[in-house]
Amino acid sequence: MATNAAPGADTFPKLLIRNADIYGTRPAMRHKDLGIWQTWTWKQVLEVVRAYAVGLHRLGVKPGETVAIVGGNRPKLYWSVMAVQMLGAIPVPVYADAVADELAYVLAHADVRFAAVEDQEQVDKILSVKERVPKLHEMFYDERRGLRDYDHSHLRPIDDIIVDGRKALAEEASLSAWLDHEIASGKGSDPSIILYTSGTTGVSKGVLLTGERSLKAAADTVAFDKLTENDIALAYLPLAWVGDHYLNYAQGMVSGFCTACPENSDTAMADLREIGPTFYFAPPRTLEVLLTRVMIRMEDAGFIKRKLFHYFIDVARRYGDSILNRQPVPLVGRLFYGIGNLLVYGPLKNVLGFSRVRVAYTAGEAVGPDLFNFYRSIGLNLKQLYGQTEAFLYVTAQPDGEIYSDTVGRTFPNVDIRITENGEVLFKSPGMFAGYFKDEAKTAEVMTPDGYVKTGDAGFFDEKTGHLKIIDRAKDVGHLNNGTLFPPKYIENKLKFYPNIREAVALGDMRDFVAVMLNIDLTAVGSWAERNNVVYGSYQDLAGHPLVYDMIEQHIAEVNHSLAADKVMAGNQIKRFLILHKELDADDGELTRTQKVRRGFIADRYAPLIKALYDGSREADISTEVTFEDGRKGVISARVKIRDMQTEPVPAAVGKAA
Amino acid sequence: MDLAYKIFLDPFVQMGTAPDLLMQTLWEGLVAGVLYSLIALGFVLIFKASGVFNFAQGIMVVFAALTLVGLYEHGVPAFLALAITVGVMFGLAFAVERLVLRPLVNQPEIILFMATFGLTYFLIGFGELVFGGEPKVMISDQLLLPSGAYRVNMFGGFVQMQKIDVAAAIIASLMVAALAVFFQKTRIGRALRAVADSHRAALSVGISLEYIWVIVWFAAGIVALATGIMWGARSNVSFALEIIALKALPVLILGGFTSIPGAIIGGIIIGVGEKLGEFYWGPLLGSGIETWLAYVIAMVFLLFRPQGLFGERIIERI
Amino acid sequence: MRAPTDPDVAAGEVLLSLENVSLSFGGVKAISDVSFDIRKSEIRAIIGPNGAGKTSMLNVINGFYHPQRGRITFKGETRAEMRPYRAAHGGIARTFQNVALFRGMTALDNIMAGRTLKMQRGFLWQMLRYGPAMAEEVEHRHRVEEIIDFLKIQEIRRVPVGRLPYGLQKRVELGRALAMEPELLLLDEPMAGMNLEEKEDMSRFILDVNDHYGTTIALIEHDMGVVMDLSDRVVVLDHGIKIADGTPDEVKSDQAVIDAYLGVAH
Amino acid sequence: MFYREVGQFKTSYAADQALFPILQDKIGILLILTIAFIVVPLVATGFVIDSIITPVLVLSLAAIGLNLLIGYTGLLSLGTGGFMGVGAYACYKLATFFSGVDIIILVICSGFFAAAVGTLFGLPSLRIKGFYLAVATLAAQFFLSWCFIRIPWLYNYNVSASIEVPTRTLFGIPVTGPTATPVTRYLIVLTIVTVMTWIASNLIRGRVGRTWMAVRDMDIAAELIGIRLLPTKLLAFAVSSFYCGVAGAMMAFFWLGNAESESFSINQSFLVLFMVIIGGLGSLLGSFLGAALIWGLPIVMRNAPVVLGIPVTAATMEHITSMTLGVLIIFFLIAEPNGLARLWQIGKQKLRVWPFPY
Repeated sequence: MATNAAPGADTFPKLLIRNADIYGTRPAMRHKDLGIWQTWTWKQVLEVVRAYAVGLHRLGVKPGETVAIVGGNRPKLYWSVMAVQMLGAIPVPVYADAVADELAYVLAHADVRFAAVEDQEQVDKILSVKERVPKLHEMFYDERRGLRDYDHSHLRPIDDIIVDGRKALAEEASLSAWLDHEIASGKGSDPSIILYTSGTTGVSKGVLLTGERSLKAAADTVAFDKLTENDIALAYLPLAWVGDHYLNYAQGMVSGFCTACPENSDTAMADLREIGPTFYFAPPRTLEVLLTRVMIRMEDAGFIKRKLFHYFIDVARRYGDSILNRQPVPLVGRLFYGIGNLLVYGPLKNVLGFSRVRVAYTAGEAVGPDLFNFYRSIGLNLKQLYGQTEAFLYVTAQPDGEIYSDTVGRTFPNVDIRITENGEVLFKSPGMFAGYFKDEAKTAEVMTPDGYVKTGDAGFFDEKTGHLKIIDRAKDVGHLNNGTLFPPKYIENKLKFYPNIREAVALGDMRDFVAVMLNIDLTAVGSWAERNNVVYGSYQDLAGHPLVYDMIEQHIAEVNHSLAADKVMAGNQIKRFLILHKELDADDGELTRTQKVRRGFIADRYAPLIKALYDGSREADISTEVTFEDGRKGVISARVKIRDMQTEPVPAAVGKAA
Repeated sequence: MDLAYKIFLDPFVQMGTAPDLLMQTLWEGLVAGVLYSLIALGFVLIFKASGVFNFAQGIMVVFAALTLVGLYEHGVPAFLALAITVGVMFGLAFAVERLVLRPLVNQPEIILFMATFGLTYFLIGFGELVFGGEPKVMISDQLLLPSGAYRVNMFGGFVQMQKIDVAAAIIASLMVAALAVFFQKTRIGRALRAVADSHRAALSVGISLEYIWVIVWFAAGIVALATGIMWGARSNVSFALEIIALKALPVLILGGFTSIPGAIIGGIIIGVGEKLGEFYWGPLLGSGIETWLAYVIAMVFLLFRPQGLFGERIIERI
Repeated sequence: MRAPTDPDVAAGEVLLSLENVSLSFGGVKAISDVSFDIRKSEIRAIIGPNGAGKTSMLNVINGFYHPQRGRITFKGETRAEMRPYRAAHGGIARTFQNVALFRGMTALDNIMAGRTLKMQRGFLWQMLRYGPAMAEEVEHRHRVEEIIDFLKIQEIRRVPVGRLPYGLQKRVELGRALAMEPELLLLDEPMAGMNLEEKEDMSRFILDVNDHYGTTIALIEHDMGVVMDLSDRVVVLDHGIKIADGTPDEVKSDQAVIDAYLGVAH
Repeated sequence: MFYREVGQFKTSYAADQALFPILQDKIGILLILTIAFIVVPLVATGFVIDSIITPVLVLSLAAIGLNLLIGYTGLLSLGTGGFMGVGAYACYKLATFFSGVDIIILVICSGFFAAAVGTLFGLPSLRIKGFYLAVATLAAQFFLSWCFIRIPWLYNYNVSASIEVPTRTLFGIPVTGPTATPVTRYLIVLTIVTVMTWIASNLIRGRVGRTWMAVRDMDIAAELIGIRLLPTKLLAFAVSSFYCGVAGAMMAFFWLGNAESESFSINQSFLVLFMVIIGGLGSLLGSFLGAALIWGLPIVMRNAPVVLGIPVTAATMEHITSMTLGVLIIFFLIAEPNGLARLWQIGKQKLRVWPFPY
């Protein structure tokens, strides 16, 4: 496509200028604000960002300096990224929901002098840890409310900076020229952004990316999915997450499509429905929650409607995917699917806001086949990709028409993948990171001498599809005492595919058998409880309820069955399980910001329970400290029941890792 | 000048010069007033107890009378017919409570008001379907109601009083007395007052609203029957009587929706005022002004005393 | 919204003052001979036990009740009594103890209704809802949306207020009052019947209003904690008589006040 | 189910506040209008137009008028018939005096007379509310119908004591009187009703409507946000009566062709009131639905036996009709006190969230 081969545009600022030329009057950004979709064209964005950049310059932002960006998906924060890059400085996005600790760590580690933040909440948070961030000199904020009485000696509204910049540009012509020169002199090899990974283990690392590589990577995917300036995406995932920066920011810049920001997190769903994106990304968890909601709401529907729904969903299961993949489908199938599309799928996609979605991706976790197939069957072109912050997202992805729920797709164009004998996946990609910020040691650790990056994931290429399959984190793959290969995540995922099970932690490495600790899904189980008039006061009550245990027991029995079917996995059947008394929570460090389980941490946090699981006791006491959203801490303690499971006979042969 | 004379002087001159005519007019006004009062009474009973503005009251009057006469025409002895009619009115009260009030409980007033419209239409259709639409003659004699007239000499002339009217006046006052007793003395009566004050209060002292409503509507039915007989005896029984229901509305405004004495006095004021107006001022405007005079009286009155004769002043609080 | 006026500059200047106001209903004295003033940009609390005549006080200020004796001076204009709509014209807005929203209308329309006084376009334009009328409608919608954003009630914009939970209704009502861009905002127990969290939110909003728009606020509140945190000055009524007037701390330590509150549960 | 709202986002308040913000609704209304303006005249017989469609349109307009008063401003009025009458007679007199002036203009003008009278009788609304006000408006009703009978001047001293509509032409085509075809009269009525409905919707969505509804929902609060009650209520009376007046005039000129005082009696008031209540308070759509139902039902009733070949005397049929009407009114009130409009709303909402139940 014409748009990817951006001649000379090897940095984001240059690209922005190009876009203002080519797509001048097309919408670059929309934001649901004050009840309507405020819109900015590429020209307008360029103008604002230039003014902003000049304003920042006058405040003393220098090339090579780092500027923190803290907040949700708001135009002004995206512009902050652009403006900072325009000055050759480095934006450092930070998760808006990061607790003060994490925030302090990142700001300090990235030694930022400036921070552009969303609102009073963030300002307060940063001020609360000010002494831990000595270098921090000045903050800019988007939302004025409540900040009026604050000491403004080192605090100012972003608007004012932009206005100031405009004035300056208007007054001295030289400035404009100077800015142009600044932009032109920017090199593709310069760092364009630092993204802090929410490390699955330990503290987060700052992944340093360069403009040229980022754009190359983005160009490839834009071509791969044929994204154009006519596409539109809703930016609702954390600004600081590589996904948002890549999918919305980078791809938007390259393809010139429009990025829309929701009014606020509560209205995101409604906004999605209004704006009707054509490109959509959702982590499996989101899709899961959505599907659960759909099913629950349908439970309340009238008898006939419910029957109708389930009948046609069934029809879709049979034909939908093949139709989407343009495979031959019996005429009657097409006919029924057509009716279903009129009566169910179409309306359903409409209420979910998917009607116009052309390309949808999910990644970050394994997706349940049911979940995945559901969305595909109703005609949502959902695909999987496998990626990493270090790769600037993409490593593999599924091309249209080659979709399998259990693979993460083909090696991506211009990417090179190698798999070590112990199953770890290595890659070399155009978007590859330049290194960890201020952390050569770590960088060296993950790089092979010949310049490949270790993903830390174990996987293998599937013979018949040629797609990559990821089974687990390489270091997490362990063995039972009887030598059976034990990939915990694989088992956990099988469990989590049940709507009632929200989170699962499988144990078994260097132990005699597999045992699991579970979180039930409050929404799903809650409504189940209502329907079966099970009374409960809190998550804890519900989790401890015998009937709930029974229900979960059935699920696990099924899992065991499916495990038993697979030769390699048969040894991993679950022998004991318990339901945790509290939900695993990122604020307690049990999950990462991207909602991944922190194994090590959980292992010692719940040591008593784990011990009980293996010493055969029927129940165990546990008390855990929890952090509330406002940062206060408290302690929850409970007595957790443990159940034994029947397992099915294990086939004789015990295999080894693929 | 001339007109002013016609309006402001002439009528009073006439009154002075022919006091007997004046008395006659007053008497007729009084009798008409009594009948208005009776209908208004029906309204008040129901409005007090169930907060329903019962538009059907007028029709109930006709319906009752029609049933009575109709039954008689089908060969039922007069007093048996009367008894049966009473039964019918009870049935009606019961049905209304079951089929209209209960399903509509807690609906806004306007809705209940509308429902009584529905009731009106139904009763008209039903009555005519069963007993035929043509006007009927009230069976006054069979019910041993007096006929003929007294001639009372006074002011050198005489005033003619139909005996039936006298009877009407007497029966009306008896009925009011009876109701008064009913309200003051009987348990149900007290219950009714409780309900009128506050439904919740009524419930809290263990009175079933449904029960109360049936009673009230029945009572209103009886009042309607009596009214029907009286009115029927004066003119005759047909749905033309419907109009008198509307006559009762200004009475209510004067008297206030919830005051029984108000209904009586209001009725008489309207009745008398109307007749005087018609007789002395009517000719000026061309006759028939009694169709609206009552309302104008009421409306003017409202402007000065929005809460009616006996209603108490409402202080709005926020 | 109106350009924020700096409280410190404006402080001291009297916005509204009541002199020897007395009010009674058919012999029952609600307020007797009460005088106090409200200064520009301050938050003024009126407190007192139940039946102290607090609400009646507000009703007098915005002209819903007419005092038998006494004078009311608002923005230098002295008069024996206010008239509701004149008070509104003069820039006095008001919320009610038990929410008085237009239940049949959406949150948006309720707040838009608050702009009525600011809307000028005549009936004919209204009929066509075109040109100037539409322009005006849009302009005011924009103002209203700012308030909606300010009060964080975006999700309920289109919900008929009758269906909203109490806490939100109170917010919408505040929004409607703000839409009038009042100089003096009367809040009658803005936090009655709210849970702790809602109370915190509401206090925040009240402070923000005072701070963001520089609006002068007079509020009645039962929750002493709230009053002490929010208000600059407090006047205490008991049985329609003023028993104390001063800063929260002065009032707190005032014997008369303590006595008045003895036995009154809060 | 047929709603596909994804991607229908608004980038301006104007668009957001449009009459039909949803595309599918726009299409729907356009469809209805094309049918009304093009299909109906082509296919419908003169009888159907004259005995069903035109009456329903005229009565709908009256219902809208009354709805503005009751549904939007919360003022109960039983004087509708009277105000319609004022319109009719005013139009008749105007037509006699200004025989040269275009009849449609006269019809509209007659609305102003009705408005004036309505405003006059609206004056008590400042002091009195609810049923008291209703009764006050009854005064208007009776006084007016009395005038229609007692003041021969109003009907030009015709022996018939009724309005006898003269023949008037528009662009050479007879639009009133015996020679005017049903279709011509229908099209004129349709046009007027469409325009006036549009205007009504503009009013109620704007400042005026909000002040009305504010007064309806809580007059005290309304007063304290600076709404002056009397002018607001009187405006409501004026506009309402204007609509009723025009409806009355159209009734006489484009529908009945001749009208006596009976056409504007108290019963007419009640009929329109039913239409408003059954249709739905505070809904323009409801006014149409209500009119269609209340007017259509008896016709259906009357013709049913004929169609089914059941021998019933006209009189009996009348009685049965009246009974059923009564029963149906009660039934509808019980089934959906908020009227047909609400039913429609619920249905639409269901379609919008389909397949979800809410």
